[in-house]
Amino acid sequence: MLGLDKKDAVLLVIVAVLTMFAPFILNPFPEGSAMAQFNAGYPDLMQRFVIFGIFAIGFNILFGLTGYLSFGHAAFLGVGSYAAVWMFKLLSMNVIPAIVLAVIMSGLFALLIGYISLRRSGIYFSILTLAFAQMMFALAYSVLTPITGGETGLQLALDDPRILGQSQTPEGNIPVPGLFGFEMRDSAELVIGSWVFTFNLGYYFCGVILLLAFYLAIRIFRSPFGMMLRAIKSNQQRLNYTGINPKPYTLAAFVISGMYAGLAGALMASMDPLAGAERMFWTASGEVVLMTILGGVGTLIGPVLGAGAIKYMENIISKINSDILHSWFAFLPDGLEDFVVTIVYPFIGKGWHLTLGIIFMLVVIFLPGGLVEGGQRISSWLRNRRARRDDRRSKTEPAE
Amino acid sequence: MDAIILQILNGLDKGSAYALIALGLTLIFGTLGVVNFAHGALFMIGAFCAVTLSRLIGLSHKVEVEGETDFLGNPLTKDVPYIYDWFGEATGAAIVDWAVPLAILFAIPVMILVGVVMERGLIKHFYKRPHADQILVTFGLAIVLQEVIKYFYGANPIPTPAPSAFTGSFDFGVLIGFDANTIIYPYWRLVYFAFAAVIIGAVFAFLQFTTFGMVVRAGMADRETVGLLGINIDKRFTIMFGIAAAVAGLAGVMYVPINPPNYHMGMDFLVLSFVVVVVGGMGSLPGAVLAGFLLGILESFASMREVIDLIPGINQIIIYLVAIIILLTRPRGLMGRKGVMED
Amino acid sequence: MGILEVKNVGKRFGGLQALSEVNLSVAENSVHAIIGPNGAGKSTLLNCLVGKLIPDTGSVMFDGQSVLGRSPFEINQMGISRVFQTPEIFGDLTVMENMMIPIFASRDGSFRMHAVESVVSESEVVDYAEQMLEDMNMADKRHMHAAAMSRGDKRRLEIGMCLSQKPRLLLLDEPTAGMARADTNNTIDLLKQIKEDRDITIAIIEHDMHVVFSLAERITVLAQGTPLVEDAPENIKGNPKVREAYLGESA
Amino acid sequence: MSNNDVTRRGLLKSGALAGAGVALPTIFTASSASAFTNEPTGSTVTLGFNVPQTGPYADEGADELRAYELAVEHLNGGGDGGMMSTFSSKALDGTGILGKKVEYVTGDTQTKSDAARASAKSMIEKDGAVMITGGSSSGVAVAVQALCQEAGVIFMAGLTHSNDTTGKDKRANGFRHFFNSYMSGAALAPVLAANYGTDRKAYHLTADYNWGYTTEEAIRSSTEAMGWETVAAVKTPLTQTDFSSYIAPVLQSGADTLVLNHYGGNMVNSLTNAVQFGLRDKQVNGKDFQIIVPLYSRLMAKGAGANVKGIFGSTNWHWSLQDDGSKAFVKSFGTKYGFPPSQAAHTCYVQTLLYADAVQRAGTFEPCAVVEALEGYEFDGLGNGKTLYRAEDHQCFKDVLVVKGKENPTSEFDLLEIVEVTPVAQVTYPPDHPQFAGGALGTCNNGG
Repeated sequence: MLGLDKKDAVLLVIVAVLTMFAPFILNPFPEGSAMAQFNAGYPDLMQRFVIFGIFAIGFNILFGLTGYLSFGHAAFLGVGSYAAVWMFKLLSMNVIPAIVLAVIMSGLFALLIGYISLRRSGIYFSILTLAFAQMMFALAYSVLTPITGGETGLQLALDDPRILGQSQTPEGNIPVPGLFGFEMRDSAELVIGSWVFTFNLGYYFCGVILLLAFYLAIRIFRSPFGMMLRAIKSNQQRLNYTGINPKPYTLAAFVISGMYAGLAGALMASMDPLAGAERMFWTASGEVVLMTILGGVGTLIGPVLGAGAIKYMENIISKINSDILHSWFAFLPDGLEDFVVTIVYPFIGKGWHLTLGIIFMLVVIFLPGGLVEGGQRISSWLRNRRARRDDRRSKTEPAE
Repeated sequence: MDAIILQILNGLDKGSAYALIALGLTLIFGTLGVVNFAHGALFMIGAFCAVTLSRLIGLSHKVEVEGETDFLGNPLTKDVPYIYDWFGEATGAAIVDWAVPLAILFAIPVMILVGVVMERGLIKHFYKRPHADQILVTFGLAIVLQEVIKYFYGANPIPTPAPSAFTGSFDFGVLIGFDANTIIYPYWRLVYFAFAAVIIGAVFAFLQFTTFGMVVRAGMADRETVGLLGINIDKRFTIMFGIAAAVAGLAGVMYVPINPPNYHMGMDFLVLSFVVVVVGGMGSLPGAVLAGFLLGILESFASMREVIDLIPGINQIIIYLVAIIILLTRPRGLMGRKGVMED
Repeated sequence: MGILEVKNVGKRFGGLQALSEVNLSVAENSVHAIIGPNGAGKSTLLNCLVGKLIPDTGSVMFDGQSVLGRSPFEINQMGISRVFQTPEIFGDLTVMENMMIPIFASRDGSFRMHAVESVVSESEVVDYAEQMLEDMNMADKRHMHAAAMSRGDKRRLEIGMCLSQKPRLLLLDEPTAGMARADTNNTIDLLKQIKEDRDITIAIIEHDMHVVFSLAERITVLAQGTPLVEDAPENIKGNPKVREAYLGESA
Repeated sequence: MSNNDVTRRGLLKSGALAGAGVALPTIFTASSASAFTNEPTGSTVTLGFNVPQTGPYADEGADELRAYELAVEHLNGGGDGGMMSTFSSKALDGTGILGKKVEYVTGDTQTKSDAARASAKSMIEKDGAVMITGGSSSGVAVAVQALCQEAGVIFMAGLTHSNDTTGKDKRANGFRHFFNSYMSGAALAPVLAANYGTDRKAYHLTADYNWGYTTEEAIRSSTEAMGWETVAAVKTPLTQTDFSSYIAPVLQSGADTLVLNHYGGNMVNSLTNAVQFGLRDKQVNGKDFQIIVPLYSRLMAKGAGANVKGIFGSTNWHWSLQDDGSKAFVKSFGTKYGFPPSQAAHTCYVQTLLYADAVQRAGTFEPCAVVEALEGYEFDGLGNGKTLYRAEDHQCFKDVLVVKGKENPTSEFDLLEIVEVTPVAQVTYPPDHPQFAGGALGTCNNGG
């Protein structure tokens, strides 16, 4: 299917199903129930899942295939966001030109930074990319304020020209990003009993782009180009003596992954038209590294899972406060309730960083291949168990 | 001229903090081959050793003050440290005043213990794992450590002053023939510089002149060979980790009066200290120290008003700009060895 | 005029004159061995031929073109393949993928952005790689990770990868170093077979005299960075200069 | 699809009614269910408290959250009612807002505009919050304010001091009770002139981002207007931790006053460093060297410790104020938590009450009606004396406090003493003042 072998086609279909049915899958608990706190099926978070999924997929093309660890990849996300918001300010609120310009701009930045940084390898490459990103952050936050909006971020205003669109809506508000008349924030809802499912246009737009990005990533992974990238990670010396010039390959991978980041940045701006400099801070670059490793470096689906896991914690765990905890454990006797809440409290709400840190450590210690390895282990364990059961059965049968 | 001398002084002082942290990072990387993202957290824990000790010394009981009330109208209470009761107010106050220097004695065993536990309990299992795994697990550990500190001490900085004998500043300018007040420098920062010099000297002397140090240096050069000689290099490396933790911790203890410590001070230093280590050259101790001072001085120069007016924003990016230029002209940093961390 | 012409090559590392006035001519379709004691400069010379080092003086011509200043991948594209002392293969990739990369390299050049078509759809490359694996007797291992193979198999794969490019000159750097006798003999047989089957020039750097005398048609003896003699194998055996170089002053 | 925002909670209620017991899916669009975003249709109303819970301002965020919890308790008729009894408007009666019990959700801004917007969006989209409030920096306030405008909910800013929040980045759906850079300058200048004279040479260190710029501009123009000279203004990076290289050249410049346009960790460190350098013991131009911190907060003063003693600054509110409102608030906050509230806590508490009151007076949660009720609204009894929510820019105009670090604090909370309560007239400016130029309020947005 689509030039993919069966395994990859199945993977793509799984991702497509997960993406398209996410509003159901992420909202398993009925509204108003205590567990509704864990529902993640609201537009903003679903959008974030797929946008950071795209970001991580792109990062994985560089890091997972070539082994070059860029520690400044968030810079391209920032460039993409700024480019997109500028398009919204100057041209129109249609997301297509914004996305196109963002991808081109981030590609250009990636070309320049990659060309310089790829002169070194290993940790020296990492530090070079980190240095570029930190410089971009620092300048965007301060002296470049006229272009970037600085601390408050680049925002739309009522007096922006928007030459192909309108500066203001008839009601006197700033128009919102859209796609040929459809607004990104348009939503429809489905109510079944006490479940509410939200279908948001922006989310589905991002979801379709995620599928395209994922499909392209599969093609790259399975292409001769992808094979060369893996060969770079495996043995650059041999590749050199095999008549292959690794430089343009790594640079191409760097630019592609930079463009993925720019795409993600443009989508962020399209869902929420604001671009802030913090997007480029080193912790943001570190976050995508963590997503990729958490999910599984070099695997296709891993980075998407990692992105989802981290964003889920950031947005769901951080919102649990002591009140909610008390309501969960209200069924316990008073003393015990307080005790349980006291134990759990440091790990939720403002303690979500602590939980994140612990999970990183546990995953790296016990699942070096990330969540994907965890999944593989579980499935092989299940297979073994079934095999053993079948085994037992076949052994016992003759006795009967 | 005086402005330049002043900034060199500043740079040496900033640089001594960078150098101390980078030195510990390099010790760990050079001996164990581990990229330790939790090193900043060790610096932070050192600082909180000082906070903890000053709180322990200052442990108080409440005494009501006659005739005054607090903001809710209840009788006003005053904290009186137990130490006043035991040693009298004068001696007690002196001990409280000297809490930070005293914390050095407290921090050394604590930090060595923290370091050894960390190495035996966690890092040991990561010697053969890829650097990316090491980075992630130590980064996770750094987050956990700082969140634990935050849980107990809050997010706000905690003022922990130097002994009052060291308040104020020393007028260098007068000493070398400038006008008064042109080149002044705080006493405690001079103490910090001297302290850093002593620690750096001690580490180098230790590695240079003791048999222990010789074995460790040999191990840094070629771990397998030393292993073949039948020397228990692992145990020595554990001790080395403890020492590196102690160096970071002491850097933290003494830093406390310069800037009030908070739980994220380690992360603030983390990226910078990695830049320092890499600019110096991965695995090179002299390189780390040299790069620390070099970047400290350059950062100070870049913060001069005249320089900022000339190139706006240069103070924001100088460290990274220098790092890029050095890495492009000297592929392995200032003093790096070939083949280290290049794969 | 040989296919490889080395003229007056000299290379200095600080105070050490590693090579001086090296002249060497490798005739087309011959097997030429370069031997010499440890530290004679064999590896330095080899590195000068493949672009890893640039000599301070002299010239290196391959098929009438200078290789100096070119990168290893460019020199490979000119038709020189190198086999390393310890097998250099792509350990994380499968055997099949290992075999396909050099084939892609000779078909598409040093860089091509073929990022969308799938590897498996490149049937000519796939078929050829299959064929090469058959030839190298390792078709059954095609899905194995290369790193998981035995050293002998890795060596065989590496040679196969080089041959798949149909190089005009195959450089072998002590291909049997550290091998057991049986593996060594297998390698000798393999190389003999290759020589029989193809039009190929082989230059081999070797320590093991058994290998050298089994294969070489011409031998250059290198000592202290400079060629001592160049002659046919039967003449080298009895040469006193060679004896002296190998056994040192004590002889 | 309809052109509408998601309105979860409102929809749920009506949906649950319509679909009770019905297994068949029913598709609703928001417009058919509610007139504006997240219209509360049940017996409760949800407010969103978006404060920094991680990062350097976490302690300030924690204090804001305490104030919000207290406000909710009072609105629902719990506790001693706090400022509800001193508030000039008597619309609130302790039965929630418009009879609906007040519930709240909390989120973490991380002091990053992205994270803050994500958190606010989840409150709007998932939890059905009808009003968002909180924050501890202007970057976050401006970002979340713009989001609320777009989504059609009310934003009641927390601690945000930059002129831009109600200047070039003002929004119709956003309201600020906190004072701003201009007011700090206007309030401080006369006090500085009275204490330090009108012939001073000032050296500014300014945090290199928007808030720093507006604060520097405000302090410069108001001090220069009374005769001070600005010798130099140097921008310092946000991420700077050691300010020695910025402090050291100050004396050489011939300046006799150092103005630290820094907040949070920057301010704690720069002040500590400046005192370390012994600047305050020096004499320049025959005058004692002085340091000024335009924006003070108790939490920062705590971080800088003894270094704040005797240093002038301004603040929005302080717990030692003796008016009835302040006393009532300090009493109920202190009784509940054991220590006095910070200015951040105060402004957040007041904002919540003001919102609730406006809804009560408007008789609806509809944002445009609430905006109308707040615009030009005059009130008293909330701690800062008579206060006006100006219609033109949604900024509160009230008295500003000039404070000084206390020489002999009696507790760890007693760090500042009030030097002067600058009357509101002195800090009022026209809406088109150049420091607030650019941007437009726009029109209120009801969303749905």
